[in-house]
Amino acid sequence: MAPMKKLLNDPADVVVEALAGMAAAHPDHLRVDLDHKLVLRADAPVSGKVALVSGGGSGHEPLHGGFVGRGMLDAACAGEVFTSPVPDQILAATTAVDGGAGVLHVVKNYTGDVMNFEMAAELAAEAGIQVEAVVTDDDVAVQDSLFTAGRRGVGVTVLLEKIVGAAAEEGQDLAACAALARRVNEQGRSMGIALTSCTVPAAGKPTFELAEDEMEIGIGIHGEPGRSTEKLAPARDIAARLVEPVLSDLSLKRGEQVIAFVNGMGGTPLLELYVMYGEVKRLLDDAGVTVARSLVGNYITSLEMAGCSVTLLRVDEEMVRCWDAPVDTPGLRWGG
Amino acid sequence: MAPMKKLLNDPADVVVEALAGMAAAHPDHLRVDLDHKLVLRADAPVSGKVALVSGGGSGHEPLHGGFVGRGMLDAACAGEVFTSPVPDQILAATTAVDGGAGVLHVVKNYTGDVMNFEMAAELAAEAGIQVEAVVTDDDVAVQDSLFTAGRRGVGVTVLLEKIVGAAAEEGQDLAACAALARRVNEQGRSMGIALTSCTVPAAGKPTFELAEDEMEIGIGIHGEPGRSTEKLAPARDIAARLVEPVLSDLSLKRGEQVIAFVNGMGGTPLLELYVMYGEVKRLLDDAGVTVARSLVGNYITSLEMAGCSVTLLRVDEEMVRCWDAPVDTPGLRWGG
Amino acid sequence: MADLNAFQSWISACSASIDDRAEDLTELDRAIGDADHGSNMKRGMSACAQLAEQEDFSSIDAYLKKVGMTLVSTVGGASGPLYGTFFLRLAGPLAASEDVGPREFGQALRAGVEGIVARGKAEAGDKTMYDALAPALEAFDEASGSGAGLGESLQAAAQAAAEGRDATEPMVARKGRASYLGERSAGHQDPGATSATVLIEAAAQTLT
Amino acid sequence: MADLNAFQSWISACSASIDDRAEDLTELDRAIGDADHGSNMKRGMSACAQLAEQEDFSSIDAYLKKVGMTLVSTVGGASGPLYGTFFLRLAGPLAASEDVGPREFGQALRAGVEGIVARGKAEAGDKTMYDALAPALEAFDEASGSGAGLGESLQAAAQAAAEGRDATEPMVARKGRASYLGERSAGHQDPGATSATVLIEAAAQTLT
Ligand SMILES: Nc1ncnc2c1ncn2[C@@H]1O[C@H](COP(=O)(O)OP(=O)(O)O)[C@@H](O)[C@H]1O
Ligand SMILES: Nc1ncnc2c1ncn2[C@@H]1O[C@H](COP(=O)(O)OP(=O)(O)O)[C@@H](O)[C@H]1O
Ligand SMILES: [Mg+2]
Ligand SMILES: [Mg+2]
Ligand SMILES: [Mg+2]
Ligand SMILES: [Mg+2]
Repeated sequence: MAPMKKLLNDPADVVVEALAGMAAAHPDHLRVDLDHKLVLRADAPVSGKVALVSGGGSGHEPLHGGFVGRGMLDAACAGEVFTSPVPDQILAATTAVDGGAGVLHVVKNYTGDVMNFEMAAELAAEAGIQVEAVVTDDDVAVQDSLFTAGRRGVGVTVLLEKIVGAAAEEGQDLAACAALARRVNEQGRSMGIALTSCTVPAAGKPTFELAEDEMEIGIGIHGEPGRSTEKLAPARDIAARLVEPVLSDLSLKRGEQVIAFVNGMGGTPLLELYVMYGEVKRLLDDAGVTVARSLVGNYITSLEMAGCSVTLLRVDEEMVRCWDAPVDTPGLRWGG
Repeated sequence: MAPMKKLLNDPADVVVEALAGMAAAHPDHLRVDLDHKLVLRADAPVSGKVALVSGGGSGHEPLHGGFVGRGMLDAACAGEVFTSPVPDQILAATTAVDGGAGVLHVVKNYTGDVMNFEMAAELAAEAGIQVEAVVTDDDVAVQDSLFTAGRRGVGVTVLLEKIVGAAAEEGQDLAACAALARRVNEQGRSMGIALTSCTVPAAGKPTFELAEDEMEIGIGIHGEPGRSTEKLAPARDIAARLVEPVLSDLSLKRGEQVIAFVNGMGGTPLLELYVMYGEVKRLLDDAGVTVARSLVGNYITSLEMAGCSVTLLRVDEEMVRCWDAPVDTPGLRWGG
Repeated sequence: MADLNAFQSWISACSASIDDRAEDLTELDRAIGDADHGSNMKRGMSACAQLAEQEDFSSIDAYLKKVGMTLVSTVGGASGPLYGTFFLRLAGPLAASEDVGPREFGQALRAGVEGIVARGKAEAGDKTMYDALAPALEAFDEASGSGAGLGESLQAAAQAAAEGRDATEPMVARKGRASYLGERSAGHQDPGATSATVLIEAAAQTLT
Repeated sequence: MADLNAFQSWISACSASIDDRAEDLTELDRAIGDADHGSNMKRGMSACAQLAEQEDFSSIDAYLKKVGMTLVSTVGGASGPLYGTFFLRLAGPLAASEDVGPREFGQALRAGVEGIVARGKAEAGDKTMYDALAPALEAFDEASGSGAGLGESLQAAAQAAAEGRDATEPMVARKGRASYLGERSAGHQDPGATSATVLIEAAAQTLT
């Protein structure tokens, strides 16, 4: 097998080495626990504040470790690439950041993530820590029916971590944070597309095959194949394929307000993401939907996969206020 | 020819459509002039402040358009992909942002960029605008000799735009800004590596070929082939190949302070960039060089090329102060 | 009858077989999942195989509990909690045993498989590891019920697991990552059913 | 003798030839540059070819100035300012002419080539467009000096440009993007020398 086109040493060490690099790059903001593969706020636990813990497989950076910091997450648990973290890690994170006001687990809806966070929450409860979990499931590419594991958690997770992180920073309690988190998840939907596959370091070759003239519609963030393989199309057609199902699933009406989020899968240049945002904005204008805020860039990625996803979140006043609140993480940073 | 794996409509329109998308995504921060392909600070011209204008070929996003905003650039001129902007654009930008205190042109050292900015500066001078130009040439992969067009301008450009942007915001005059800019350029050096090529939309196929087990050392940011093609190597060896020539070119001594910048070329996941940063930091520790500040991410890219560059900037107090000053652009944002 | 040593051999054999099959398992997971089942199981099973060297275990159930906890802690993904729960529950009915015969093992196997169902809510035909384990349990009970010893009953179980595994190929997945594919998941054998069969086959070779 | 119409035909012919050759030029630039010379030149020359339709020009020099400014404004890269300057300077010596003969064109060509040198500082052997243009100028002067007409002198120039272009192949570049490659730039023909030859060949076909 030819070596991979990747900047790493032993593929088995990639997650730990990346965490060590993160710690070195952000000494004032972050602390890492290399044994448990955790990224922690340097000042955790913050006494009296609800703590947010998320995590999942690695390979989606900056999600989640890059969103640890004031105004967003208190800790992120890094699993192996595309593999959920294990209960020990999640329990260690939960214990490390609990400031006495309880801990909110933000879990993307994948069987593995859900079961591992569940086991950890059981253990944390036994240890006397108040834990609430919210599961994100915003991917309209997957039918939410009895015949699937339910919709996947994708782009909404980023928006939720920002918004609920701000609410926790404001001093809202665990129940209020959990309720806001569920509202964000209910009001947000996403759909993604891949132009290329990605290669998991430990596997050493692309997860799926796409012909030179094909794209995969309804892709997940783990290189799982999507809803259908189709011929490549111009950005404006792709935008329509992504925006329409999201608009209709959310039943967005004229005059409603959204946060519009065009997310890169990792291997698509920003230049193209802005082209896509232009198309998405045009479609929203046509539908009479107002963009209250927007986000364009690589925030929840699939290693070096080329492609993008579109997330729309129907917002209320509280969500916008929390979105605008200061945030100070490696991946999202604004305000004083 | 198979269609490209890119999110765009007509390749000829990619730059203008991306600019329109940027304008739509950042209405409060930016204004774009689609005729001249300029990205402008929404509040330009800022009266009494030295204005910074940069620009170059597109395809390096977020550089330069993503660095327009308070504390950094006043305007960026977008050329076609990997092609420098033309004098008309640069003149229009210079005229639009001059707040009476003069305009600093930040030019990467490529024959085309230098000549086009020179022509624009001549025209601006004729129109009575005070213009100074600083040319960045930090790429140690290229010999700075009579037998080349001189070193290329790469990673230092990002650091310079941030630092000098802060100086201008502080109220320093044109001569002081230009002097600081030249000092930054003199004290900064870079070296890059590519694992894959990239595809210019208008060309439709990869700029160069690399075998499955090869990497290109000393790459530029336009898919120009580099110094040598070599067998793929682990991250730690690649880091040494990048850091050593930079350290030696700068004659960095034990106890000296740097800003360390690991930059992604676009197609390399953040996970790997942090692995690289860990290796770079270890080499700097070994050399006794102190990292005053660091930056890790995709800031000056080559479309979807996989690879990275390392930039070291020997800093003084003023540079660190200016680095820490608030900045509010789509690509770099911190402080109040 | 199988003693602590035999159980430790079982786990060693699991680890060796999973090592051999890791690439195949990842390959199966590439088709309908995320291409990590082989590396997940390899990481977990080799950690388990080292337990016997690292620690002296006083009983079979203490050993199996540790195997379960080790899998939970090292595998991750969906299969980590599921196989972890399997071994944790397997330990329960063996609490008092130094030498395990077919009747006790049958009770343990039932507890383990029920643990997987409790955690993952899979039903027959969902195209999961349960589709190998459920027929294995049934075949085991049938064989031991008609007087077969532990080894012989496990051979019947392994045979049934393999058939169950093969039967997952045409199924449309309704649980786990493969369910995202809908109809497109048909035509591929389930990775978890494949690794489950490996574990039962290893048992048939070592617990006699 | 060439009038305004002939000069406009020249520019049309340049545009048509560059169109035909755009992919080759980009291909040459891919080897030692950044794979854009063809698209740069095509964009610029087709803008120039439309000038005659958009505007009535009163003189040859006004027309050539506009061609130069159009190239400066549309080509970008290194070749934009260089070819732009070439046409801007070409216009100077033709300020008073309605019909251009070999002597005047020789002066104009010299001014144009000197403009390229002033802007780009290239010397013979640097592997640039100058390596096609310098011999073209020399051949033109020699032919016109020994009594040849404009067309014939331009044919000599085109011949010399082509030879100069071919001679760039073994050269190691010392200017422009190709110089970054050092020794590795040898073995590839220079894209700018190639496009310069196209322009002179087009002149030979249209200015007679
Ligand atoms: N709810 C479930 N119940 C039982 N088994 C399941 C369930 N979900 C998934 N599985 C099994 O797990 C296997 C995948 O494991 P693995 O690849 O290690 O985890 P992940 O899907 O998280 O990457 C599937 O092949 C299937 O057999
Ligand atoms: N300093 C210079 N003087 C003369 N010609 C030059 C110089 N630098 C570059 N060139 C010419 O420009 C050509 C490249 O043009 P082009 O590809 O359009 O610009 P860029 O190199 O900016 O992409 C080269 O092939 C060479 O002939
Ligand atoms: Mg997985
Ligand atoms: Mg160019
Ligand atoms: Mg898997
Ligand atoms: Mg070029």
